[in-house]
Amino acid sequence: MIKPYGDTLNDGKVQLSFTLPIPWSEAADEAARQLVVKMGFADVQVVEGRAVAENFSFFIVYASTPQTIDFESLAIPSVKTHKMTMDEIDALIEERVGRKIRVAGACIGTDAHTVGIDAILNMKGYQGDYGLERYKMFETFNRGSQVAVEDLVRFTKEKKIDALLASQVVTQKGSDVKNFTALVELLEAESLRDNVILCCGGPRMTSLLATELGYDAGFGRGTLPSEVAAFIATRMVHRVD
Amino acid sequence: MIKPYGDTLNDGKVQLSFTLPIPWSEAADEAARQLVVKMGFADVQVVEGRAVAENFSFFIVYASTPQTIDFESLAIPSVKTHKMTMDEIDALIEERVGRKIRVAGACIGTDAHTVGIDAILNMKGYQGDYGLERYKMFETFNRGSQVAVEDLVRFTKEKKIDALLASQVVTQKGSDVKNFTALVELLEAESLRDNVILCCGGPRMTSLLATELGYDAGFGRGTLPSEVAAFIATRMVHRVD
Amino acid sequence: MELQIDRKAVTRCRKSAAAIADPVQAFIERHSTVSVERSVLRLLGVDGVDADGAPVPNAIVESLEAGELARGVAVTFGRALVKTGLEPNALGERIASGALKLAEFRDVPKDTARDAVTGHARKALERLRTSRDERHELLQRFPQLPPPLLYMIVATGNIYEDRTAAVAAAEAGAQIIAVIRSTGQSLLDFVPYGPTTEGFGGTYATQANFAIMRAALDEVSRRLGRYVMLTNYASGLCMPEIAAMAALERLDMLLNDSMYGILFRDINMKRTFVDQHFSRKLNAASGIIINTGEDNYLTTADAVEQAPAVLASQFINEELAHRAGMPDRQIGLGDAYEIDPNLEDGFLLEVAQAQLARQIFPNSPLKYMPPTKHMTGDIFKGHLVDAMFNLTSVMTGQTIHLCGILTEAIHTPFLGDRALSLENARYIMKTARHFGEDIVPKPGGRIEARANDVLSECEILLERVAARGLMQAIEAGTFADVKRSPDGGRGFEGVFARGTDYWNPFEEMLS
Amino acid sequence: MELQIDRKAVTRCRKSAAAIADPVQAFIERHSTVSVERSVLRLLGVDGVDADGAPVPNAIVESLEAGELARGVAVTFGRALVKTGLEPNALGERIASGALKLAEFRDVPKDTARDAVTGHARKALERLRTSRDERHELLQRFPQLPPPLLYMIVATGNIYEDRTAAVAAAEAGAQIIAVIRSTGQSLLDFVPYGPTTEGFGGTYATQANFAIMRAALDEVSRRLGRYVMLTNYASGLCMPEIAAMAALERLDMLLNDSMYGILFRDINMKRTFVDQHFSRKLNAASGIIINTGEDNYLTTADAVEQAPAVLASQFINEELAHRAGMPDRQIGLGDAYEIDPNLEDGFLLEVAQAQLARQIFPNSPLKYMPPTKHMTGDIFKGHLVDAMFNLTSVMTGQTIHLCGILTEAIHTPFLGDRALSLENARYIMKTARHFGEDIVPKPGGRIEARANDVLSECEILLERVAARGLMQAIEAGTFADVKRSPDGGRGFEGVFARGTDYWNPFEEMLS
Ligand code: B12
Ligand code: B12
Ligand SMILES: Cc1ncc(COP(=O)(O)O)c(C=O)c1O
Ligand SMILES: Cc1ncc(COP(=O)(O)O)c(C=O)c1O
Repeated sequence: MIKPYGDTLNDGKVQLSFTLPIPWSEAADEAARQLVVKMGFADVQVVEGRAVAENFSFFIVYASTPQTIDFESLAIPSVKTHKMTMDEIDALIEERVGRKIRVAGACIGTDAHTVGIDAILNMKGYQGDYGLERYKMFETFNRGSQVAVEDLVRFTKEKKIDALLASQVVTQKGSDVKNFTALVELLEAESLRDNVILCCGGPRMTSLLATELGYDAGFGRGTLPSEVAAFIATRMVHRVD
Repeated sequence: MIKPYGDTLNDGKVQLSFTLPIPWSEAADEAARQLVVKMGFADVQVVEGRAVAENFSFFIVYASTPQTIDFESLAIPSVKTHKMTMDEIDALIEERVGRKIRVAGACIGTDAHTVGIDAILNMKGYQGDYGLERYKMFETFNRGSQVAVEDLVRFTKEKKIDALLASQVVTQKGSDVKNFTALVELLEAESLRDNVILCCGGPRMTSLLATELGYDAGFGRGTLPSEVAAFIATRMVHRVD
Repeated sequence: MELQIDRKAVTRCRKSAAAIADPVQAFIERHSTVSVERSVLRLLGVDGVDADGAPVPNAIVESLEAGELARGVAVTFGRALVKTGLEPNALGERIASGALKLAEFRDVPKDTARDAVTGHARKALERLRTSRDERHELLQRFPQLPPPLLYMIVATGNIYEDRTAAVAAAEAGAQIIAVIRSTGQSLLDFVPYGPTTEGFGGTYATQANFAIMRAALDEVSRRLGRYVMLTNYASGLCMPEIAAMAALERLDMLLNDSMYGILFRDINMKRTFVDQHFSRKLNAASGIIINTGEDNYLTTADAVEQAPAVLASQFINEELAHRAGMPDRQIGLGDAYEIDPNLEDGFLLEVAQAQLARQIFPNSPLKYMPPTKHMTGDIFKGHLVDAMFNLTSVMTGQTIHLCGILTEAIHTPFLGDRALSLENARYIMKTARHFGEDIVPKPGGRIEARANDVLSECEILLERVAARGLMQAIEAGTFADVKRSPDGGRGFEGVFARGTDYWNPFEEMLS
Repeated sequence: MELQIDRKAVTRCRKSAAAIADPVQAFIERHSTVSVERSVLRLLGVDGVDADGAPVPNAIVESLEAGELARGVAVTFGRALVKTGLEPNALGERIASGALKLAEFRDVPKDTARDAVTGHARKALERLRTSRDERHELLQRFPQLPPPLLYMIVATGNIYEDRTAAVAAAEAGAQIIAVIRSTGQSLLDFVPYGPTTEGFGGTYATQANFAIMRAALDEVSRRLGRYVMLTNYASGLCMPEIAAMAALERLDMLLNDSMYGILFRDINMKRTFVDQHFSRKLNAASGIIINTGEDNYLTTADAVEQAPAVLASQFINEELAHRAGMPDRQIGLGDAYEIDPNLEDGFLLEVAQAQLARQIFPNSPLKYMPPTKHMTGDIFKGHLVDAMFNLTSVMTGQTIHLCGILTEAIHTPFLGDRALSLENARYIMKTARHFGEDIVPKPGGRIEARANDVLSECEILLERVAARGLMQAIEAGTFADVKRSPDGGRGFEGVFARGTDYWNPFEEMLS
């Protein structure tokens, strides 16, 4: 069982900051303190409180949380367990799948942030790690931005896509979850879900969330193309076997 | 009832950061997320997670708190309600008390941080606001740093002090509360408590905490000398009446 | 701070920019667009939406036959004004509802129609000028703090929440408020109508929203004793219409670029060139400062490599703005602090680029954009990168300073984030207020060398573009690695050749 | 970066510093202190505590009669060595336990005693030199990153928690680890013994604690492939003893100032002058870099006003260190970034002051302290002030860089706070790595003018002190507004005049 660590094991120290919609006063500081006490923290110190506008005050607080987490027994799916190089991945596909894997990617819904999915797909890659286009054993289709879920599913069917990559960068008001869900549902409705390895990604994505949404894997901030490639290749080998 | 304000009334948005004593991994991010969920937050986003040492990871999180606080009905004692100038305060004392008020101040215990209490007492004052020594109607005794509680109480008795000011800047391991408590208890034991207006101060002090500790008033960060002077003068007038 | 730069190269760049502009300008003068015509109607006083929610100006322009459109909407509309005796707005509504058809009034003589329109056009220009004078007067009464002017964005999607956020930002020190538009509005071929409360990643630019925000900022300006400016976007398919609306509602600045829509929104280049020209004529008249979009080169590709393209675009934007009658003081050229924070000496490169622009365009108010691309969830690090941006800005005397926000990579800004951002800018700009004045870059040092490299690469780039022609150069992917064909992209169908009897009262009056 | 400063004024300042040092040095040579004598014993190998927990060196020195003390402890102790045939440590224990009395051995001839002591003293110096060579070799094998060397404090009060924190800080990029001492240790007239786990606002400086930390840092140095330095405080009543212990345990630096204890801890000035001299002789021999404490002038009074006093103190510290045989490369002169962040152009003043020191003391490793006084609970603002400090440091080529911590006003640093602090320093120092090299302060500009003002005020101050005498000047409150009398303050009773036959083997060997 672990707790946040300030300067001593298990002291539970956490830093918080927030704005309250009230003018600043000494009483506002106290309100901030009591609010953090209500959140369940102990030893609450409002170290900064000040007006940031006539009717808004900003606070910085240090406090101790009594909560703990059992890190050892957390079962967290990870898709990045073993590192593989481009050559290893190509070799694996060549040997075990025996043909190119067909991958399609797109930034779905109204989202136009293609830099992330491009980082995974484009030749150039990301942080010195080549993109899927560079691999001998992937045939990639980058569908670009603002792709409607319907169009992507149609494309998947037409081109007999093996692995489908959907990206969402805008997360405001849960738009990412909405679009990802729409994609899975449509794939299911078209009985295509089991035909594809389905991956999603974006700066707020986690493997756990992806699984919950019905995806095979999810990739978050800092993902390298080779991690995605390794996942697809390994899954594909499983399928073939 | 109010809640933290991110960009919409009552969205409850709070920023947190903390360190966990585990090496960084995707699973560590998830542990951080679950821990914040356990703290009672909703919509938890671990926006940053990284190794800061081999066995320690640092996290930045945004989340929504469901907690609210009833600001209107919070009864918070404030000692700074009405602003008065030096001349007004001197005039008030002259008229209503009719003699100089005798004030003693010290940084108690082993604490040697005198800048704060000096700011209140010294001629020069703080941020353009003159210190108590500059007032016609205060006679001040600055006892300096690392003053033992016993010495301060003895001095209070000897010099017939009207108002006693104790400062604590070091707060590590609750040393401030310990020293402040020792002072009140000794004053009570010596039956001097009711003879003095008893004030405490320091960067972490709040009026509420001071009241809980048995002080007449407590002054926190950014206190101006005139605020303390006004409080002492007003209290003294009450006593005399 | 003063760099020794190759002044002759600057002159040669300006020559190339003029050579680039010539054929574009010739094209512009022979064409108009549906959006230009809609702006003419809007300026005359036509507003409102029809039963389907389509704006009246759209309905009217769409009701014109192709042949008629080539003459411009003004005369045709003028005929109806004469015949019906209605005010433009009332007339517009009738046309939109189908109660009247423009074709009915063909027999009114052209000159009578022109006179009728000219009367209303004069009134419109009067309103523009009043609005400009009012701004001038307010700036006298409530002087702004000296530049860099702190520019802050609001982006809740709901104009009323935006108002709260904008007022709070002004109280916290912001001097310019930008209401970020709802995503995709630049691709709409009409301007939404009325106050709006549901935008996505931003709030629709509508005339009503402009008015709501302007009123709130006027109130806070009075209260704070300093004029708080308002800005929005005259970009996309409705560029000139938004310029018209902004002029009427006394916005102070507008995002307005001669090539942004082409490169970054796949809007047809002919449409864009014609639209930017008319919108800038309006901006010139209304005293609105334009902000160009060079920052986009830096956010979408490597910032170190793109520096010459940024400078080239600044030269082109300047030249095209001059041709629309804009004085330097209204040409806010764009730049951004987007070099990878982990690059050794990246700060020196940023200083070089910012100072270079300052010296080449000494009378233009430069618009300096904050780091965005390399911001991450690490708000503490992000705050520092913003600080170095703030330092560069005050050192090199930038004018319009978009405040960087520590949560850039996380969410559209919270109210508290804006306050921290403004605090950052104020602190750095005060503690280092005269630092730029107090230092000289070492002759031949890294900063000076970088500035001259960027300048000479820009010169080569502009020469190449001048030789090819701008449209052909864009087609060949010279800018931002993006290729666009002259007749491709959105909105091409709305471009038309002017007939010999084409008439646009505002163009005439503003020449 | 290079300021045009009045080089002749610098020469005159050094002359004044020499004139100031002369009478002080004469005094030093005629006196010794109990702490000096205890360090002699410690170096000879005496360690441990008696039944009451008092350190053996204290017990021995206290057992000497006044007359005997005037000769120095060495000969007396040597007599007992000869007679008992014991090793110094065993002998010390017997004396402390009362089993043996020094008075018993008066009949051993002086020369025999001296010879016995000299043998052990040679071994001690051998150990110092081995330790110095070992450092040298480790620095070759595991080279440090280039300066500014990132210096990080740990301060939990528990040496084992400190160790965790120190290792984590090293992994996060720290190059020097300072273990902050428990509050008040400087006023103890003995050095606590053994590993300690209960300090207050810091951890006791004990030889065992030094060893524990050194071992942990050696391990991490090997792992990271770069040598991580260790530092502590040779200040207060046990200055020379700590220098001895530090030398034995291969610390790399020590806080060690010629006047700090007098002004800021009310330690007797005579005691301090004598102690600092012997401690610095040891430091010189063991290759330890001293860090002086000029930052204290800035934290306790107005930083803008105190700049000349800081410079004056640097000159005095330099001169006195030279007289103890220290080469420039071991004299880490102090300075700090403590100007009010809300002062306009405060950054320019800081740059001026830091660069001035850099040019006046080109071969000394400057120690640059972060903002502390003006740090508040606003960690976001504090992080920015630290960034400007980091920038100043890398621009002006400071050597020992104490990393500022965003939670300075809140608590002794958390592990995560240190990581953010190091990240701040690394980011700024990389993005602006060669900025200082690439700029020239404008001749006669604000920065240069400030530097010359500080220099000329310092010159006046030093002249005044030289005229009066340093002790008299301190008595008159010339430094830090603090008045101290020559025979007042703590530890005066431990100062004594040397007899004609005074002998200190180390002094002799280190001359
Ligand atoms: C560049 C940028 C833009 C560019 C986009 C250009 C382009 N062609 O992509 C432009 C200027 C056009 C733009 C526009 C807008 N943007 Co924008 N933009 C950014 C910015 C600065 C950087 C994003 C980026 O490129 N990151 C770098 C890439 C490499 O990282 P990544 O996307 O996380 O991808 C990695 C992983 O997540 C993963 N990954 C991502 N997808 C996938 C998919 C799969 C299958 C896999 C396996 C992996 C994977 O792999 C990648 C490599 O590691 C961010 C702020 C920031 N610093 O993050 C704002 C940001 C994303 N934008 C934002 C907004 C609101 C907008 C606008 C709505 C603003 C407006 N009103 O105009 C518009 C919306 C346009 C639209 N319709 O989507 C917000 C989103 C807020 C939110 N959380 O919802 C942000 C966070 C800025 C902010 N604070 O307001 N933007
Ligand atoms: C200057 C300073 C010192 C100086 C003090 C010089 C002096 N003569 O005071 C020196 C260098 C000696 C010092 C030493 C130490 N310090 Co110190 N120091 C600071 C520092 C940088 C500034 C404090 C200050 O002067 N603030 C300015 C004054 C004006 O503010 P203030 O004290 O809050 O006072 C205002 C109000 O609180 C109020 N007030 C205060 N008292 C009273 C009393 C009354 C009656 C009233 C009405 C009002 C009032 O009015 C004042 C004006 O508004 C702080 C960090 C920081 N930035 O806060 C650390 C800090 C306080 N120090 C700290 C520590 C740990 C130490 C040492 C233990 C370190 C060590 N191991 O050596 C020693 C301890 C010495 C001791 N025995 O106390 C910690 C305390 C941690 C904690 N929360 O417990 C801090 C926070 C730094 C840190 N992050 O580690 N320190
Ligand atoms: C000139 C210009 N117009 C408009 C925008 C806004 O984007 P959109 O086209 O989505 O309105 C930008 C964004 O950077 C811009 O630079
Ligand atoms: C030279 C020197 N010694 C020691 C200290 C530490 O303080 P103390 O005297 O409490 O050990 C400092 C603190 O700044 C210092 O500068």
